[in-house]
Parts: sequence; C-alpha cells; structure tokens
Amino acid sequence: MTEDGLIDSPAVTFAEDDWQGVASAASEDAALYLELDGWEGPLDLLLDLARRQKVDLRRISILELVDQYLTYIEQAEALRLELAADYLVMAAWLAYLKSALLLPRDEQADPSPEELALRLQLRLQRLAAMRDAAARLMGRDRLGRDTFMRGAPEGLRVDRKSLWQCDWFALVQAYGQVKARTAPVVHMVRDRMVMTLDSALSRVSSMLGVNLDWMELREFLPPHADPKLRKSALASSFVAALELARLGKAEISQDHTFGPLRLRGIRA
Amino acid sequence: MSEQHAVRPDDLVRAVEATLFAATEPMSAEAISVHLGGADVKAALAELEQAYRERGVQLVERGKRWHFQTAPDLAHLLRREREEVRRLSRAATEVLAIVAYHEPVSRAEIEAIRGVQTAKGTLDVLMEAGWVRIVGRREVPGRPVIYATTPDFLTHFGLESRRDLPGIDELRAAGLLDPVEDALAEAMATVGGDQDDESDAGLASEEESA
Amino acid sequence: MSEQHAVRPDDLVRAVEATLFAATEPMSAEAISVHLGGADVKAALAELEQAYRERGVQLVERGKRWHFQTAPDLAHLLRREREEVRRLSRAATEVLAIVAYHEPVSRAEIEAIRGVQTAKGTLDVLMEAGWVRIVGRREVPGRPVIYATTPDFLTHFGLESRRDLPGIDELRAAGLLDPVEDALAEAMATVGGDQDDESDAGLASEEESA
Repeated sequence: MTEDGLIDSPAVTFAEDDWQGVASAASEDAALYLELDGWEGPLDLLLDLARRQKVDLRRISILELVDQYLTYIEQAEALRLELAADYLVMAAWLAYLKSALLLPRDEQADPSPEELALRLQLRLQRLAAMRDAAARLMGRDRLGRDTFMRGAPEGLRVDRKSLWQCDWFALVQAYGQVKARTAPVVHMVRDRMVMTLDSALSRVSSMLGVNLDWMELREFLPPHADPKLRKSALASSFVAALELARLGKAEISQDHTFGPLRLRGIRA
Repeated sequence: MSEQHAVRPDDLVRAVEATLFAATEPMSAEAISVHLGGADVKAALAELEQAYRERGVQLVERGKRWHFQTAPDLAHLLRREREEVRRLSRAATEVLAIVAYHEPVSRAEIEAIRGVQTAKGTLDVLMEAGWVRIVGRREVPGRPVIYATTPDFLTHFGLESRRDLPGIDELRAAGLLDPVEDALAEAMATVGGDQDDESDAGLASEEESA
Repeated sequence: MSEQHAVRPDDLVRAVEATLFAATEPMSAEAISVHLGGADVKAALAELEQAYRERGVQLVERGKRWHFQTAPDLAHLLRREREEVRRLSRAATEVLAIVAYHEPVSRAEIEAIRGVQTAKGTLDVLMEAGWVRIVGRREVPGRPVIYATTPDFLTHFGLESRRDLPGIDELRAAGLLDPVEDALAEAMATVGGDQDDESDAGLASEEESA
C-alpha cells in the first residue's frame, strides 16, 4: 500500500484533524469501517483498532487486537472488497501469532510468540508516538498561518564593487606577448640530408651502364652511415628506377611481394 | 504613552533592529554582524528580544537565525482568507515528524516506523517546502541517503531548536525514539526477570479475552 | 533591559502594530479599523508612532496611509557596498599594456596592435578601475577618442613614470618577446574564454584597415 504525497488532496486528513476520525465514529457499521483508503497500510489499521481499546498502548490486549483485525478482514472479504496484499499478509501473520499465543508455553517456537507480540506492540507505540508528535507539530504557531513576517520588507541590498587587481609583471608580460604574437614571423626550414631525384637518377643510370647483371636496388645506394640519408637515397633511387623503366632504359623485377627489387639495364 | 519610550536605544541596537526589519529572510547573528561591518550584535539582539517581548511584533530566534514576526496570540486577527500555508497530506506530516524526531534518518528507517512504503513524492514535497534535506549517506551497505530537517523547518514551526520539538524529551525518556530492536532486547531482558506480571505483551490479555 | 519594556501595550495597540507589520502595503486608519472589526484605531496609531519614534524602525503616515519603515538615518544600512577583489582578465591586461606603451592611443590603434577586436567593455573595465581615461580625440576623420593612463595607474603599478616601463630590448632580453607557441595558444584560449572580450574569430577588424 502506498500513500499519496499530494498536497491538498481532498481525501487526505489534515494533521490537525482528529486522526481517529474513523475510529471515533466507531459504530459497528461495516460500511463505515471498511473504508480501506482511510488507512495507510495494516499497521495503521492496527493502530486505529488498538486505540479503540481506549487503553494505554502499553496495556493493549494483543489478542483482542488480533481478533479485531481478523474480523475486519473477514468482513472485507465477505463484502468482496479488494484487499491489498499486505493486509492479507498481516492477517495471516496475526492468525499465526494468535495460535502461537494460545499454545501451551512449552511448545513454543523461537522467536517466542510473546516476543513477536511485544515487537508488534512496540511498533504500534512508535507509530502512535510519531502520529501524536506530527499533530502537535502541525498545531504549533506556524509562520505564514499564525505568525507573519513583515509584509513588505525593504530588503537588504549588497552592491558589489569590483576592486581590480593586476601586477606589474602581468602587465609587462602581456605586452611582451602582444608584441610576440603580432611580430612578423620568419619561418626557417632546417637543412636536411637528402639525396635528390636528379642525383639518384644519374647515379642509378650510370651504374646500370657498367653492370649487365641483375642488381638489387639497395646495391645502388651510396655507402653512408646516416640512416636518414639512406632512407632518402632509397626513396630517390626507387623513383629513379621507375623513371628509367618508364624510359625503357631498365627493367625491374620482384619475385615476391616485399621481396628485393632487382634492376637490369636494357641495351638499346 | 509616556516618557519611557523616548529613551533612545543605542545606535547598534537601532541598526540591528532596522536590518532585521528590512531583511526578507531570517538572519544569523553572524550575517547581521557582517552586514553591520563586524559589530558584535549578540547583546543588541538580546536587548531587542526583550524590548519586543510584549509587543504585537516579536523578535524570535529559530535555528540560530533571527527574525521579527507577529505575536502568536494575535493569529486570529491576522489569519488571511487565502491560506498561505501548504496543507500537507497525513503521510507527509508523519514523515516530517519522523525526520524531525529521529534525524538523521534513512527512508528505510522511516518506512520501518510507518509500516508502509513511503512514496517518493512525499519526501520531495517536504524537500520542496524547504523543511527537509539530504544530509549525507549512512555508511552501511547500500549507502542510503539520510534526511534531516532544515533551519527553515524550525522557522516555520516556531522552534528555537530541535530541543523544542513538542514532547521530544518525554519520547526519548520513554525510549520511543529508539529502534524497536533495542527496546525489544531491553524488554525481553526484563520479562525474563519476572515473567509473571510483566507479560502484558499478550498473555495478560489472555484471560480478558478468553 | 529594564522594567519599562515589560509594560505590555494594550491589545488594540498590539493588534494595530501586528496588522501594519504584516501588511503588504500601507494602510489607512479606516482599513486597519475594518480589519480589526471596527475598533477606533486613531489613538493606537498615535501611541505606536510615539513608541517607535526613537527606534530603528518608525511608524509613518504618508497620504493618510500608515506603514513601518526603517529610520531614515539608518537607510544607508539597507544598502551596503562590498568590495570584491577581481583579477584583470588577460585581454584587459593586454589592452592596458598597449595603452601604457603607446599612449595616447585610439581603440582602432589598440586593435591593430593586438591583432584582435577589443570589446568596448574591456576599456570600460580599465576606466572603472581608474587606470585609463579618455584624454581627447584624434584629429583624423571620425575623430576617434584617444586613451591614456592615469596617475592612479602609475601608483598602482609602483611606477614613477611611464619611462619606467621596460623597453622592447629589455623585454626581449627577458625572453618576453620569444614567439612561444604555447604562450600564443594560451593567449588565444584566454581570449576565447574572456567574457569581457571579443570574438577572436573576428581577428583584425574592419577598423584596422579603416
């Protein structure tokens, strides 16, 4: 069973109202009794029934309470009212409790029915205490209902005034950055060791001229330790080889993918 | 009225008075002090509270914050047709009371007391009203959020502090703010001691109903 | 406080007091009377006016209608100035530096030097801070206003005169003119995030060429 959290719901009892409203109309009139919406779950119903015993909750008769609850549920079932499951669960539990309480003491299980009954009683006490506390709280002199703050306060205003801060270094640094940012920028390209296509072309074609056999491409590269230059030379020599092949001055052969590339000059 | 009112309160008292009259929200002594350039306003507040005690307007402290409000005994004259106070559902009033008397408290703990699930909307309504807020998480498995009341709650219900909650001392003394488990353990220990006359939990009633 | 305050004003006076306190607008004596069930409130109003005369709050009649207000001599308490220390944005710092190095300088010239548009707000901030002022107009078409630094500027930055600002050569020696990539990136990022500054996307504005 869930509750509604709505404000101003007409079905809802205002806290100041007597919460025992249903109970205080406690005739045996079933129609009045069976307004299940009036309770927020079985514990609420139990508390209402308990209060009808008109004794201190500490002196409440649990057996009587159980009987009342079970009678109530039976009536509801007789009227074929749809009961929320938790009411039925509570009914079953209370029926069990009742039978346990009536059993001879030495046959009692653990936890003892007395403990179960006491637990129920303690819960009812706590709920009742909070219900009373809520009523007393709601009945206090409440601001906006019983007491009022000033209707038209002038209000306090705080005007913020900025105190700007900047220091000498930030100023000078900012100027430096403006100048640096807007100064003409000179782009310098660093000299790199490369073998040009022209030099590769002349080197490869001259070497092809003196050698008649297949030669691997890497044999055309100049001996040099610098790996950057070697890469450059390889790339240039490869392009030179392609160019010579295009001109019909050389043939290229490669046995398998990524295999060594071999070159041979073609005699005209 | 007579001469006695011509006694001019000192300027700090007047300044505190004017500040609180003009303020749209309750103010802590610290906030008043900051507003007045750091003056110590405690004595002035005490003097003002005293000066207004019997008047139609009173200076009250609620949760360490001060504000002027009309005297409660004049409520019948001032109540407006337009009900300005939000009407709370019964569920909401109960949850509010449980939070106030048990804070900080988790939703599961609220539900354990009420015996029903608490709809999400109920706590939302109380938080929207500014009376309840989330104050952290309980360091247990699942780390549930825990709720407590706010200074606005105290202001609205005219409570100087939580100690002024109606009946809180009695409830605490009676153990009614302790968890059921604690009370049960204690009660069972007692019952174990003298079972005969103390078993009002159910057996005393046996004869009654039988 | 003393006994005199323990004298409880009579209930009609208290009712009038509370009614006026809670009212959202000034009320005529007749309106108060109607509110309080027809009582004659004239004497009560006079008594209240007297009682509050020396307090921080006063009851005043304006155009036949009554209301409470804070005492005029305390009106200054209702508005309080709070000074907030704020750091100049990077954009404003740059503009300030350009004004200092190049004064007197027009906004178009500042923009030409910075390479970005300069929002009006940036110069306003510098004038609000008291470091830059308008010193005249340049006698060119459009007669743009020209800006220069103030004596306060020198004072704030601890300079005897503008000649104390380091020259270009000194800036270079200090490494402040190095075209640092990340200094630029940082500058651009700042410009982008600066509220009081411009769209760096706009870059050199039309004014530059104008």
